Amino acid sequence: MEGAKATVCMREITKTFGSTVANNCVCLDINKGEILSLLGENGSGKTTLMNMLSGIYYPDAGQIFVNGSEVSIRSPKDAFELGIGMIHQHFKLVDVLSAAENIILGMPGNGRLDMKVVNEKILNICSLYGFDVDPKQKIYDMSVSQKQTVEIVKVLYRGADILILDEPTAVLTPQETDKLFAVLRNMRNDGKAVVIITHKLHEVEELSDRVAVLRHGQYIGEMVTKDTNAAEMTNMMVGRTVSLNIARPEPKDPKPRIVVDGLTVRDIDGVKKLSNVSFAANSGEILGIAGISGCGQRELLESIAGLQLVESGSISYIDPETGKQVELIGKDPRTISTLGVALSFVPEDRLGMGLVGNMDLTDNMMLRSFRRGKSMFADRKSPRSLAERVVNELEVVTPGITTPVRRLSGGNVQKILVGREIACAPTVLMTAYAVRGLDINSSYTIYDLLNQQKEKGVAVIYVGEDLDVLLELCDRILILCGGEVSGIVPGRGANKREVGMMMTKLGGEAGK
Amino acid sequence: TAKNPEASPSAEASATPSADAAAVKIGVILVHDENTGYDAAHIEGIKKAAATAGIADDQIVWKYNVGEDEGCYDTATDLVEQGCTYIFSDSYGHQSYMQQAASENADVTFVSMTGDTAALSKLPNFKNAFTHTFESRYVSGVVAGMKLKELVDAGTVAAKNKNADGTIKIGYVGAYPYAEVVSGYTAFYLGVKSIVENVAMTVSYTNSWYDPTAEAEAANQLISAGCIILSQHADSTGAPSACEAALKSGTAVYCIGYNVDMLSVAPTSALTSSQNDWSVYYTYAFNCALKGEDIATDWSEGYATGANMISALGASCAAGTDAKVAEVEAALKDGTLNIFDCSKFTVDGAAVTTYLAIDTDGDWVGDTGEAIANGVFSESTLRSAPYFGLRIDGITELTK
Amino acid sequence: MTQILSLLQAAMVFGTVILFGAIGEIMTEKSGNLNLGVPGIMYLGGIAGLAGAFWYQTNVATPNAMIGLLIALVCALVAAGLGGLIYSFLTITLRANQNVTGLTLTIFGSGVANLFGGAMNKMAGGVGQISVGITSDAFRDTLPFLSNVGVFSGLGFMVYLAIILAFLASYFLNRTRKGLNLRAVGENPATADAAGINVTRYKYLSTCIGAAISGLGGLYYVMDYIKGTWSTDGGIEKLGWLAVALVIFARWKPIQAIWGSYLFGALFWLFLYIPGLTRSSQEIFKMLPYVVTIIVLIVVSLRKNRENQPPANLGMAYFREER
Amino acid sequence: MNPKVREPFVRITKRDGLASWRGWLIRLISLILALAVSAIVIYAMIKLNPLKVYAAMWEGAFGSEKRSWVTLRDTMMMLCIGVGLAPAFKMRFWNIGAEGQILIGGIATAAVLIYCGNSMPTWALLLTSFVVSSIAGAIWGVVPAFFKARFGTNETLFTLMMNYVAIQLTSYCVALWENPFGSNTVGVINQQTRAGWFPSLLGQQYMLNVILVLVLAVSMYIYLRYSKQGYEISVVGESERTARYIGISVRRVIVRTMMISGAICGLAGFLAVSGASHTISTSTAGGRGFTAIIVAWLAKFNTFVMILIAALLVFLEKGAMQIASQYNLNDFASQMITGIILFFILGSEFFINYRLVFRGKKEAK
Ligand SMILES: Nc1ncnc2c1ncn2[C@@H]1O[C@H](COP(=O)(O)OP(=O)(O)OP(=O)(O)O)[C@@H](O)[C@H]1O
Ligand SMILES: Nc1ncnc2c1ncn2[C@@H]1O[C@H](COP(=O)(O)OP(=O)(O)OP(=O)(O)O)[C@@H](O)[C@H]1O
Ligand SMILES: [Mg+2]
Ligand SMILES: [Mg+2]
Repeated sequence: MEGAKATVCMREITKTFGSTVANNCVCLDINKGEILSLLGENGSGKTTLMNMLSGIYYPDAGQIFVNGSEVSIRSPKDAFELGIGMIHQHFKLVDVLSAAENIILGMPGNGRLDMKVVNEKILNICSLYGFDVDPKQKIYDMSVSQKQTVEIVKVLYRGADILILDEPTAVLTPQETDKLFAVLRNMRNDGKAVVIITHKLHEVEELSDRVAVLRHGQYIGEMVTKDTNAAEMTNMMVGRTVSLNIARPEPKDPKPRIVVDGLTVRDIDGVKKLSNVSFAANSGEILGIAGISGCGQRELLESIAGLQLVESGSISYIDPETGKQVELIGKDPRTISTLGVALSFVPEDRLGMGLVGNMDLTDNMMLRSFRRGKSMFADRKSPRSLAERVVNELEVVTPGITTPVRRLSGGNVQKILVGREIACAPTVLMTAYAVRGLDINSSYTIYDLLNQQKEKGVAVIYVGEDLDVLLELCDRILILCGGEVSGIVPGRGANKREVGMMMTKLGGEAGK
Repeated sequence: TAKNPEASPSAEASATPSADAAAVKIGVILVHDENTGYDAAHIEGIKKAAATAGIADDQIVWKYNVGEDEGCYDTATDLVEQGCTYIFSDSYGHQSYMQQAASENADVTFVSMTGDTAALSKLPNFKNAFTHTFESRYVSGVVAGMKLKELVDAGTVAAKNKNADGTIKIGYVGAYPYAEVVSGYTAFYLGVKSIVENVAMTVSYTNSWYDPTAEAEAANQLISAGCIILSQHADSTGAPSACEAALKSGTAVYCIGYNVDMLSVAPTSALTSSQNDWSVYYTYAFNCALKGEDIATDWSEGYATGANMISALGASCAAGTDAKVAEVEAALKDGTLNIFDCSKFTVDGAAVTTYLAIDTDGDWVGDTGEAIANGVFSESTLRSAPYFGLRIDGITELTK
Repeated sequence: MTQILSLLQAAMVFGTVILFGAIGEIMTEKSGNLNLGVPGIMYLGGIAGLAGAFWYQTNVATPNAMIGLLIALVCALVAAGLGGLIYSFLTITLRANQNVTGLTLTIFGSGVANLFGGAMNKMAGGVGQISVGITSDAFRDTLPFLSNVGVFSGLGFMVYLAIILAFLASYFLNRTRKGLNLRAVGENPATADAAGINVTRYKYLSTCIGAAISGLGGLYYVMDYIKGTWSTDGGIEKLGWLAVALVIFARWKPIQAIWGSYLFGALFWLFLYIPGLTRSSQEIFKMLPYVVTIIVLIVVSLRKNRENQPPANLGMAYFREER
Repeated sequence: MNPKVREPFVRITKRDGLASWRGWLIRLISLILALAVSAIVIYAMIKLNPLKVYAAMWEGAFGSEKRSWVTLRDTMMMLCIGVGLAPAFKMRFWNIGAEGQILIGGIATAAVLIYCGNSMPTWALLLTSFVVSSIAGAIWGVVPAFFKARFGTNETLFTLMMNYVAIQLTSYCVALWENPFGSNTVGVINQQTRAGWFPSLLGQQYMLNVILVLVLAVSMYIYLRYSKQGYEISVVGESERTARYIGISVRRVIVRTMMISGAICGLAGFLAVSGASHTISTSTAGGRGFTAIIVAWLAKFNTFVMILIAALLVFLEKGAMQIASQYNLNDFASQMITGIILFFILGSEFFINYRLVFRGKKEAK
């Protein structure tokens, strides 16, 4: 019954978490010498399905065949023994250990550990595949993309015949992504089976041979990649026709709302993170901020929100009604947010900032509003209705508004966060990585929301990783490079290559 | 030695129990249980007395591990509710709560052993009792003195065991600088001194009645300071076992215990222990109860009635100790030996002629009750609890 | 001079009790289990060792010191390990709250130990009559080549055993694969699990072995410190808490715990050697070890350092399908 | 390679939304099992009829009106400390320093009773003690909180050490106030005048204790559940980063919460001295600061559930005294039984949150 090439066959797999049915009678084949893209909206059960292959979850029902014989994968160890390796959606790294220690974690062997040998072997693998990892560096000292690289080296070090990657590129730079894809193609050519989960459809088109689609936990169908296109894939995921154009209405009556002048910021270790940054964010327009990770976007937004200690410079807020200027530096985050400056920041681990994983939807909505009113007691009614509204409007997949947000799938967590921030009716809306890990449909929902805000006259500051989106969505783009302003270009007609250059070199080619 | 004297005078009275003997119900409040030497001695005394007086097991209600706090008051009133007519508590800290219960239950007799406020309280149903522990301490001091003499004669006493003025160092591990302790260590010291004249004693307080490690460390500290004989007024085996260990590793040091026979933990270094036989008092009290007579407000007896004794002599005791002990004990029994004979000690170099023992106004300084008469300080005659609070010459307290 | 030696010895003896407790607890905590049952486990180790030796000595006509010593050691290790097993089953398999389970284990251990200790006192014919002198002497025998060397005279072999264990634990944790895996389990069990490490097995083993080591602290207290007797005064419990404190003081490093424990011991008994204190000022002086600990704690927290932190997942249960 | 076909013999899956009555049923079953196991242990060790032993325990705790009131008073004391610990633990602040905070509150109360006993009417003494003891407890709680908030100093060890500092301070005060000299007991304070003692209310000596603690418990329930500050406490407890992000001053919340926590524990000291023992000693707290941690955690900070647990623990303690008295059974046995019962209750939570799936019984959809 299994196809000749199929190295893994999953048959009628069902998995439930409490009342959530994450996978419902899913059948999936994974073939040798092929890269398979697993597609689906947020919460459609992709991660769950793959976790059952890698031994993290155990299916409630169904069978798994590997190389033709039925297996029972009870733990990640069993999966390793079957040659299955997986890069997880959320980092599986121990912060206080070094890269090398993380890579060799759990490997067989007794007795004394010779780190020298290990380090050499890791460096060999890195140079073979063209990755740059310092084996001795601690994880907590690493940037997101460095961590992701360690994750990749980890599976390469172990070696796997069946490799599963769950949104590996969400935090990688385009160059790193290219390197990874080259490696994956090599592996396919070596006859290994590769499964990749991603929401970036151009990656799917570029890399994979076949796509399989899940929707609401059910298997919908599969297609050969070269016979399909982004629109068709999206329709299959969502179950209806969606348009994939980002609107960009003309800004109406833009007036400076936030004026940053000569901003300089150092981190706790005294390293300069921002140096003499000046710009203005106008009402009724979307200001994009581009830059490679770690170039200071985070510090910039946090300075405006009052979460960052500033060394010098000024940040003034111009009140839309009175036109009066207010200095934001030195004000605490609370005062700043009451002025109408909202920040929704999606950190790498999604939770941990802006949301409380163990609290339910209502209580998370309350985070912004609980102080309202003079009463000693917090109002819980309006957050509840807000939660209901966000769930309905943004199509959040959740058993109910009393579910802890930690239980939701990554994409849905993000919708809650962005939805709440917008609900504050801000005059300045800053979002960072708002669509990180979001499925394409949800991403467009977010873009629409931002455009709505812009049309209401809100000054929107949008930090994003995807240059294509920045170029399509933003009215102006501020490019940061190593903490300095590399340039500010109008969004309409901007050249992707030029902006890309400016991200890596101050002022781009012109700056030479 | 005088362990377990056969008969005590008051025991004879038990021959004629009154008609309502079965109606007597005894409540016992113990601060710990049989796992501490002090309480074990009380338990043993009560059981023995009950057997002697003919009180059945089910006429005694035991309450163990009663704290020195409201728990004592709760327990006392609970015992009243259970129909107890005589209630005994064994720890000093119980006293205030016993007194409180006594003031609220006039038809029940409350006895606070080792307490001191019965007379002052003027409550007819509130009593105190204590033995003459200082007598057995004196006798144990004599045992120690004999040993010391032997050590001196054998040349074991080295330079480090002597003070600059040539006196030989001995040590004492005490609980608190409380009159009961002061009275006890002074008696011990005078006992040693009656054999070897030139001794000086250092007292180290542990600030606890029972703490094996603190007692051991205090003993270690005294040993390292050169003390060659140690005694104790604290309840654990800490000090004797420290002496035994020191003796094993070559430091000559011998010890006198308290309450418990220390030979099992310190077979070579323990000489003897001073002990109380509480059954003497309990027999007296139970007989009063059976006959419906009033118990004495302050009861205090010693060697003469067998309420005090020392435990079996250890193998290390000096030759002739037996005879000497017998002689001293006889003198104590017939009253020819006065332990606190004012001619035998001085305070700040001068003889003591007057001492007010009883405090009536709560400032903790005696203001009535002259204890010295005819050159003798009479301990435990004005009330049952000891009141000898003088710091005599030759004894140094490490802490005030 | 002799006074200083005497203080140092007091410090080392005292320190050794809490050092065992702390090494065991470090092993346990490295697996992410916060076992507040250390005092209870030390109680179990102490009473089992004593009971074993007592049983042996009362049932054999001419007891052999070495056999008594071995029996005591084995009994202590097994009983304390069983205490760890109760804790492990509840917190690892049944995922019960670690704090409450630990505190309960302390109540349970002290109850069991004092119950049997009391019973043994009775069987031996009264307080202070439990005599396991022969065994206890074996525990307190000085090493032959050290018997005359200043502070080392009068220290039993377990003092050195504690030091060796500290070095072994440090080597294991920092230099071996299994140690690395164990640290990963305590830091991030989900990661360790995904890496194919059997989280449950590591947690069980390190908690039970850690408990067994902690139990040696109780054994040392009973056999060496109070010389083969039993008292129901709660002495072990207090030292057990200090052992828990020492773990944090030593920042989860076994070797740091060595000097930490001796320092603690020295500060603890210093008051006996300071002349001229009054009884009440002595009580104030006895605050010293605790106040010094607090000061060290503050100073350490001023120098923020990633390496000085507790295992990141300490105190949390792990369930693979949880997220 | 090594294909494994065998499904695991038993595996654990998470349960969702078990009806609360079934949860309580599971807990009840675990309690019954615990009593059964303890019964076996009792019988194996001392050959006593366990039912009689349990009956004796009941007798000891509730055998008379007086005993019931004493049990109630001690339950309230335990509850008070649990209520004090709840906000701290909810904030994930490991306050194991209740013991010290109680003692400090007790010292403060004793000082008021001793030094002002003759110069103030009882209501003023009570009011002063109330205020002074809560301030003292609050200070004891705030010191570690301040350093935690400011420098991230480890509060577990800090609060533990503060316990010992408080114990030494108590020893010092006892040495200062002892009566008579050297006896190391303060004795009953104001024994004659009863100045500063809790008065009887409605003819009951301990009514005031009960009322005071119940008011505290209800207020704490409302505070944690419904107030803005209570909400801030949960946010700080769950995620400091999020708290900072939404502009909650984490430092202020930590200090404020520990002030409340310490103050209530200080009040427990007031309750112990003014409302029960009328003396002060190093055993005034008597380990209750540690036991109350169990009370607070097992109840998941629900103050009403705390009443049940506090009552259970006090019941076991009172019962133990009775079996010791009646059967001459060393009352450390009760600690063992308490341990066994708590082990079972702790374990039972597992069956409320998880379900076991045995091999071959794949769930029907
Ligand atoms: N461990 C878990 N406990 C409870 N619910 C879970 C768990 N894991 C997944 N779920 C639920 O199962 C559903 C599927 O989640 P899954 O993570 O597989 O989605 P996904 O397709 O990977 O989504 P995304 O693209 O956002 O990563 C979601 O509704 C999620 O809330
Ligand atoms: N030879 C080696 N083999 C394996 N790991 C090593 C080696 N040398 C150092 N390490 C790693 O380096 C890190 C620091 O080791 P180091 O010996 O400095 O420990 P430490 O922090 O000083 O601890 P301790 O105080 O216990 O000695 C450890 O995480 C250890 O795993
Ligand atoms: Mg996913
Ligand atoms: Mg006077």
